[in-house]
Amino acid sequence: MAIIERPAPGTTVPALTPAAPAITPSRTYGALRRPVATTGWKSWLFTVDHKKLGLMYGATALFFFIVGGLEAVLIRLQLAAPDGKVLNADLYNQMFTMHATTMVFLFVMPMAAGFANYFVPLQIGARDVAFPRINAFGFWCLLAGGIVVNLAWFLGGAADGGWFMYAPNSGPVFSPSKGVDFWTLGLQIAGIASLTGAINLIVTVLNMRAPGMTLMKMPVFTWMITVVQFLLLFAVPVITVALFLLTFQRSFGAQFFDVAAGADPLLWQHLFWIFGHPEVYILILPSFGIISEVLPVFSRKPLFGYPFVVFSGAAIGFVGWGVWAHHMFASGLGPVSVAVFSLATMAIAVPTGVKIINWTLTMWGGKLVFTTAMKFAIGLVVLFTIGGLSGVTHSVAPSDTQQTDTYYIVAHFHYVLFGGAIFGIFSGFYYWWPKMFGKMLNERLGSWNFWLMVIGMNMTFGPMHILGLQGQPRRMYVWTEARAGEGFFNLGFWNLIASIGSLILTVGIGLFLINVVVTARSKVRAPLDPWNARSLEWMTSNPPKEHNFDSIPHVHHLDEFFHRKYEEDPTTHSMREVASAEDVLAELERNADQHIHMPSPSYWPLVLACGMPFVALGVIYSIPVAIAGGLIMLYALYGWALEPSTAPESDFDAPSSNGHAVGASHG
Amino acid sequence: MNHRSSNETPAVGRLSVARVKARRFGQCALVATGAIALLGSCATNAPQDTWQPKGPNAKMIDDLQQPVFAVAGIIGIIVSVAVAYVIWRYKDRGQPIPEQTHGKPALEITLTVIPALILAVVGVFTFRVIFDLARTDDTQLVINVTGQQWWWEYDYPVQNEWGITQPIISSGQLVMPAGTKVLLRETSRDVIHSYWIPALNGKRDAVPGRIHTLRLEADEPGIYAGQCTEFCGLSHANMRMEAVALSKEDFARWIANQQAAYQAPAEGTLAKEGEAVFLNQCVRCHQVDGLKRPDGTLAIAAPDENVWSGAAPNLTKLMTRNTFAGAMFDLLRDACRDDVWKADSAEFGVKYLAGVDEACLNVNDLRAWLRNAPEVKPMYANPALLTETNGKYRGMPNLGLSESDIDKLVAYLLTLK
Amino acid sequence: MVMTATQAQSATGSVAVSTSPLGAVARWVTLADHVRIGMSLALGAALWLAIAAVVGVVLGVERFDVGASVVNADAHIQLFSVHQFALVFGVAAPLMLGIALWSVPSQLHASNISLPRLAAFGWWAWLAGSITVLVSYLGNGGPGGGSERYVETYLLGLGLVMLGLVALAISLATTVLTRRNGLPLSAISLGAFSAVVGALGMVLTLPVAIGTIVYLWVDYTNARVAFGGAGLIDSWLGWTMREPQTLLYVAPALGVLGDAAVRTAKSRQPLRGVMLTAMGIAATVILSSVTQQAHVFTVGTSPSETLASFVPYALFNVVPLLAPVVVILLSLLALKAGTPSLSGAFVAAFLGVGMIFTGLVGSAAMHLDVLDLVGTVFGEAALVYVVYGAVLASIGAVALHAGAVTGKALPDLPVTLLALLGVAATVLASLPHYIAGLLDQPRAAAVGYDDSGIVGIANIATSLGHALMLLVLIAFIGLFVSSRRSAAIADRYRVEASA
Amino acid sequence: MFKVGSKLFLGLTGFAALTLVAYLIFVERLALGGVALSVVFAVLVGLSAVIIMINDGDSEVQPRDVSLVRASMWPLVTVVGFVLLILGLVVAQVYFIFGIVVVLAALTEWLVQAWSESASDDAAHNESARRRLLHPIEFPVIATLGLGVIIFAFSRIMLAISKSAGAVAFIVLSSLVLLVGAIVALRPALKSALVSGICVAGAVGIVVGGIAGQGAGLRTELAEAAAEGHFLHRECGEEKSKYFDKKAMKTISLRTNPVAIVELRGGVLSAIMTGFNEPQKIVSVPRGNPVTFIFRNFDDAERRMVASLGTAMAAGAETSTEKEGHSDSNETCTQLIPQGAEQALTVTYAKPSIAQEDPLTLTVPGVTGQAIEVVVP
Repeated sequence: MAIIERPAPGTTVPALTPAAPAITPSRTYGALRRPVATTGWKSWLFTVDHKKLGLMYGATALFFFIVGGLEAVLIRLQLAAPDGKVLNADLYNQMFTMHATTMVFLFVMPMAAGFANYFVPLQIGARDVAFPRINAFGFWCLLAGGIVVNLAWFLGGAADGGWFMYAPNSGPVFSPSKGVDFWTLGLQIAGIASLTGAINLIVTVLNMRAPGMTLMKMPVFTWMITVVQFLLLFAVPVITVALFLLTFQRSFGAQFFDVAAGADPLLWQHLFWIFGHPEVYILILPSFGIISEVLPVFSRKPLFGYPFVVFSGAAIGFVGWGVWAHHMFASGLGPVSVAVFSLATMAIAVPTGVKIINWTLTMWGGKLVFTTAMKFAIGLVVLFTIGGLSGVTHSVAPSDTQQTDTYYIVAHFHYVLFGGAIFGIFSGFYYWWPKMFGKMLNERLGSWNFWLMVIGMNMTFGPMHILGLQGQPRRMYVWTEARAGEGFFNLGFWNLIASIGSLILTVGIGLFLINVVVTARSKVRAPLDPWNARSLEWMTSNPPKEHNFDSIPHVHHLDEFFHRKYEEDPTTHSMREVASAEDVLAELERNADQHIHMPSPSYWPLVLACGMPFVALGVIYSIPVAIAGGLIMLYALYGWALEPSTAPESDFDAPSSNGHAVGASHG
Repeated sequence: MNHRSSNETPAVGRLSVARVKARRFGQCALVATGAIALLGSCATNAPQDTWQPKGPNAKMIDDLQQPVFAVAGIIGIIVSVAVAYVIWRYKDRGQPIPEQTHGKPALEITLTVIPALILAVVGVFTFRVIFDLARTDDTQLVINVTGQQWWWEYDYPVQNEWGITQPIISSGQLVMPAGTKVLLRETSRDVIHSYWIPALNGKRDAVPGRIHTLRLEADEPGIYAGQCTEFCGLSHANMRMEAVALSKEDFARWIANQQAAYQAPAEGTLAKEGEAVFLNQCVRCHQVDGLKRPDGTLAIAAPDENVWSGAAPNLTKLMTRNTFAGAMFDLLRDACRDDVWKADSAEFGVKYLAGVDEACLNVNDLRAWLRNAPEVKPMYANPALLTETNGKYRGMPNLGLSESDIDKLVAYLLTLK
Repeated sequence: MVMTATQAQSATGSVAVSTSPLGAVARWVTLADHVRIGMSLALGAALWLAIAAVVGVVLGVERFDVGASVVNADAHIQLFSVHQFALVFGVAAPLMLGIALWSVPSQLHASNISLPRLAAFGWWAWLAGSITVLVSYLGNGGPGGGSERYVETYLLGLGLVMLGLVALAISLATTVLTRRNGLPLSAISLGAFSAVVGALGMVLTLPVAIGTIVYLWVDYTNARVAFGGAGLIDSWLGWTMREPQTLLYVAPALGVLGDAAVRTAKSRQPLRGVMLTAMGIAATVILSSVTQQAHVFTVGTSPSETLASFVPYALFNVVPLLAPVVVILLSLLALKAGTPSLSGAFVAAFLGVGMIFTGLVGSAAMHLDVLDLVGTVFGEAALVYVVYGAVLASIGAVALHAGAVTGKALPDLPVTLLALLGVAATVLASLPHYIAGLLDQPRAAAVGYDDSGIVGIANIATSLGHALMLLVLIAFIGLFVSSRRSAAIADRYRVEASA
Repeated sequence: MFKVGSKLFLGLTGFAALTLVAYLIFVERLALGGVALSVVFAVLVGLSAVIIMINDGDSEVQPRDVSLVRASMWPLVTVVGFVLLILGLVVAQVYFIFGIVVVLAALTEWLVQAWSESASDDAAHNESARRRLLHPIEFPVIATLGLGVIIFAFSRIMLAISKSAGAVAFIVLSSLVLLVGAIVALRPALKSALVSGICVAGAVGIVVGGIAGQGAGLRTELAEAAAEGHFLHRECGEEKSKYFDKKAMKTISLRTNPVAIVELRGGVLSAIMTGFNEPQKIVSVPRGNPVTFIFRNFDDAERRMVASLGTAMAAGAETSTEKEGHSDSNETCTQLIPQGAEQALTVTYAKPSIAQEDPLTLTVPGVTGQAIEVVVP
């Protein structure tokens, strides 16, 4: 990694007086000198700072959350009444495809990546991730991938084969619009983001923990993120291969899924679900991590059974690989496969159950403070339990052949992903907002936000259990009165309730956005330790300085920060406060490190990522464009590889006369 | 719960009162945990209800899923209550910061083992049902089922024991004898579809290039609704099917009628003119077995030249079916339809075998379909957009028939029974 | 601006200073300094001059006797064509550009030319192009060739030659315009000035020719539907190889004479501005030769008709004469004003410009309708006068600048003698054809005329002239090489050059 | 304001204008000459403006003496590119494309070199700037070219030598690579010149071998198979090629879920189908659908299965026969397979059985009286 030395703020370092030759570096390298802006758009565009990248991940994800949410609302409006006329068949198919794609690949995954990026280095006491430029590259890939996938809306229609994109329906004959091409290529690009991010975070966690922080003293959030990164590391290549094959089938006449040429369409399903099922845990585990941080803080108790939670997370990670075919119980795998995967699926319910038990027991005997973050965390525990239990009913394969591809499944995974993943993410928003922005989200609005979301979510997805059990299949652009059943409480009624619920949910999420705006305009600064928190990320300023910690703390406890603030009375075993958060921080600042090495910004991640959409568009429309994009990428790749590992002073014009501006911007 | 369902072998039988209650409880308990407290109004007799088995295969599934749902519901309630209790009990009322306990391994192991044991029990029963449902060695009747966008084709291979001496081909409605172990050999001509008659069995995907089997058996004569459940493109929502169970005698009658020779309409009738229109327009794709051209040669449809899947529904005995266009529309008008659907099992066979006559014909939908098929059912039939399929349709194109042609065609189609 | 040792070394023009043969090759293929480029061009031109002279000899012999033929009669048209190409694009243009590039920096006190790599590109392009053209002739190409593929090769090779010349001319013009070290344009040496005039003329006219070549090539690759084929190449591109366009190529010769006169007379150049203006006007007028028309003066039936015929004739044939006339007269004036001590350089330059003048006069005469010379061998003679005159002037230029450029001066007497011999060769190679032209011997043909009497003798005389020119060339190269080996350092020229 | 040079150029411009006017009046309008003179006039106007603007070049500050131009091979390479262009225009397009690539590459290198050399006054620094800009292009391009040549040459070697020799060559070569790698790894102090020398020698060896291989041509069986068209999997008549791999099953996935498994056992042909408890003599297959039969030969002779596609097939589209079958005949077949082997055959029947004059059958040549009837409803 390119590392330049920058003076720490507060320390007096003599002004940089390089005995430089009479060179004007900006002339030397022209546009190729390294970027150094610390403010303005350039400081974001070329940054390699994990916190800035984390925020950019978050902002991007939030944008796509809104996009995906609007798609969902359109779907519900179409299905509110029989023979809906809001969307036509084609548009509806695009809508549900893109809703799932957006929510999975462009909201939950990047949002988790955002949290991970921001908080994993902080939680392990590191100053940045292991590969800052790769980190930046990952973000730009995600953005490029998201743009490519959604570009199809404007260029002849989005992908319309469902997010599972089963072959051969996704082939060129059955999906003749370009939407699927944009989808496959966009997701391949976004997949690069996941893969690079995974490698980066794994190396960061394994190598860059603060002294004293053994693996079993690592915060659970970091643990869960680590498990997720391993899942990503193995899952993403699988889907990438599948997408690659599909791209070749569509754009270059390959026959991987062409039955007449001897192919088996089930190959796609296996590839997709070998990725797809671990993907479920990729989506949910970060939220498990978040509430495993939130629940102890607001229960004023450590996480109950920390090793159990950690190992159950790891166990989920392992067993998650052996259950993919439970998505294919109806595909005709043969009884032996079905039986094996049925059992494996039941097995994975056990570690999941362990987590719920531990969260409940964490709260048991605690001193519960019902902040919005805590409300969302408790909401997750309950709602995810429902989703998990309906999941167990699916593990019974014969039963699954009745309920799969009905609304019962839709209800199940929305309880898991909305009630689980999204509630965890919202819990994270409210919990970490003061850390990220130095301002607290409004708790009053937060409460409204929570309750509207809980009500809306249950109204939307609760009735879907009934719809599914009563035999309404999913992915239908219309449902017909003829099969809705009799009586007042027929499927029409429940469809209407679900649609109304989706609107309530929309209002709830809208309140969050309003809350963000209100908070941003408020002038009130958050206190240093608003929640009486327990882990390392709170042992720095709000928001953290560019170099995170003035001095790297030595870790002795799982909840290091808490134990620096509180001591146990040896006789009564009660906790008493011995230091305030400000005291702890001041202590760190007193021992500030003299020389802090921070990575230099770089153009190459952005340039490299920018080449990819051109390759994608080129594959779709014209190969020369792809070649041009490839050349851009090749150039960026080598430019990156050949970029001096240590940015020499001559590489950029000093940002200010005394060279202090870089380090002092956050001071 | 477990013990009760495990004692019952999956067999044909009427629902006992106790089992009805158990099922209601399981279903509603789950819904209750979904925060919807409308306990009494869950079941509304939807035609595709997955909880109302009408045959032994579906019943096997049902017997398995009821206890599972019940257990799941109970656990859900326990967790919810526990959380509610914790919220109420340990709310911050100014109590001191509690002791920083890190867990009780014994408790946790116990709480891990209990669900594991429950699941192990469930697993044993699941195993048995999986293998029972996969049996193919006790088949009494084989029917080939082929899915395509967006309708199902049924063909009955030659099986002399059922009087099938020449292949029968049909679509829209699967006609089968009640109380008989029927095995579907499913495949597909284009994309993956999924065959699902909830009252008779779970679903099974129809995958191109593969032959998948699905056991069906209906206890009683009747019509059982189903729907394609694997997303199969534009008109997936409109790809429905109906399984018609007839008594064995009625089924034999049906077989005989299906194999009966083609009866050309009488000269000079409107239907005869309709036959000419059919020969002119429809026979390019739709086969009517025995139909002859004016020159005396057999009219052989060549859908492979016009339709991507290479097949269009065979219309030989169209009016013996109650539906058309992939079961999207009924051939019977509403009153007549209800008459058939709601007939009790004893009368059902007679009513069904009566077929469709002019009085009962759902003329509006049929005419709309003939007028412009892609308008009433979304299909890939826009000639400008067919480059990927070498100009071949997926679905039926707009034929641009005149109203008088449609009159003639309807008259002709009414003779196909 | 302090030069470090590294920089000084890199100024010598090679990455690694190596004495191995491989190093020499590496230095040569990566050349980027004016001395090497100029000398390469001059040597290349010398090779082409040898070819031209040999062809001239063959043609003279061939035309001695209409009936007999020493070479295949089918190749005649090719031979005439290759002779013309060799004289113009093989010799005149690259020779003058090369000599100018070689000498101009020293006249401007600049260390190198501008855009040296462009000049290097020009040299390589000219070399590759002229070889391509030669190959095309060998493969029955050329403007009248029978092999379509080689005709295309000829066109494209010619285009590459012109591209190279344009590149060289751009480099030369830019050097003079931007590297004057504070000298105003009016104060630079006449050599430099004439070089920029000629270079600008080429920059402005040759692209037109390149465009025409593209046009013709398209015609050729499309079954000749656009212009109708082979015979027309000459009529579309011929102007680039005839007077007065050739005066643009040889314009630097005029400056050589001016500079040589000043140095010989050890005086200031009188009426310098007049000379500059005359060169400029002449060049500007010549630029219009892209009209591709021979402007023949015909006395019309009415005065206005006569005037309409005369004005373009005068513009394109008479006005260009201004330049050599003014230069010659003012050079003589300078001699008169100063204290001359005749040098070889002056003699060669003076005689060379005289020959050019003779050629131009011949060209002007040819376009008088009354003389009825268009289409006769008269035109060939005019071209030989101009080109050989340029060769003589180049000898003068080398003699004049050798001291400043290489530090080794050429001995005066041999140069003078060679100049005189050169004049003899030139006159012998061309004057007989003036006469034969007046006697109606047709141009570019070895048949169709009466070879009895003076015409036959005239033709064989031209053979002698070309042969003699070949000798002069060899002798001068020998002289130049031997002078480089001598130890004498031309201090005198150094001092004067920097004065 | 106006110095001599400016005056001169202004005068020239004026004269050019006059010439143009005179030409237009006296010679002809709208001719090429008029256009040319207009261009001359315009260019002179531009040049005059430049001369006036730069104050006749008589400025106080001299332009920096950039005579320190380093040697460059790019002008020559550019010209080579142009020659290739000419060659391409005259001879073959491939040279033209290559020429364009060479010209563009050379111009790029040239431009960047020129830019970098004037970037600063420190030559070393300039060189590093150039490297930073161009190495990202040069390295991959050169590496790709180099690897491409090596791979191509190696493939020529492998195609030329016999199968067993190919294996030996592969083993020897990989052992050598391993050996050299091991030596380098064990002796890190090895001179880099030596290592690169070994690599270059190896590369040159492969290239030379490749050239030799190209000269030698394909090895016998490949040449035979190519001549017999076996790369197209054509074999339905009586021909028996020893160059064919008879045990190939095309793909694994074909084994799963065939419509029927056709067995030849003891001279009896029977179809085994899921759902039917007894072997069948009639197979019902859907129309217009690619269906797969698997043929298993338990006979001790080499056998093949032939599927007759019916008369209506002959007029049908060729897409309806399996790709490896003869599209111009109305039957398709498996390869001849030995005892115990099995082969898949994928067939599409476009027309129903009733459209056929003769029954659609699956038969085995040489086994009389045995046929499976295929019914297409």
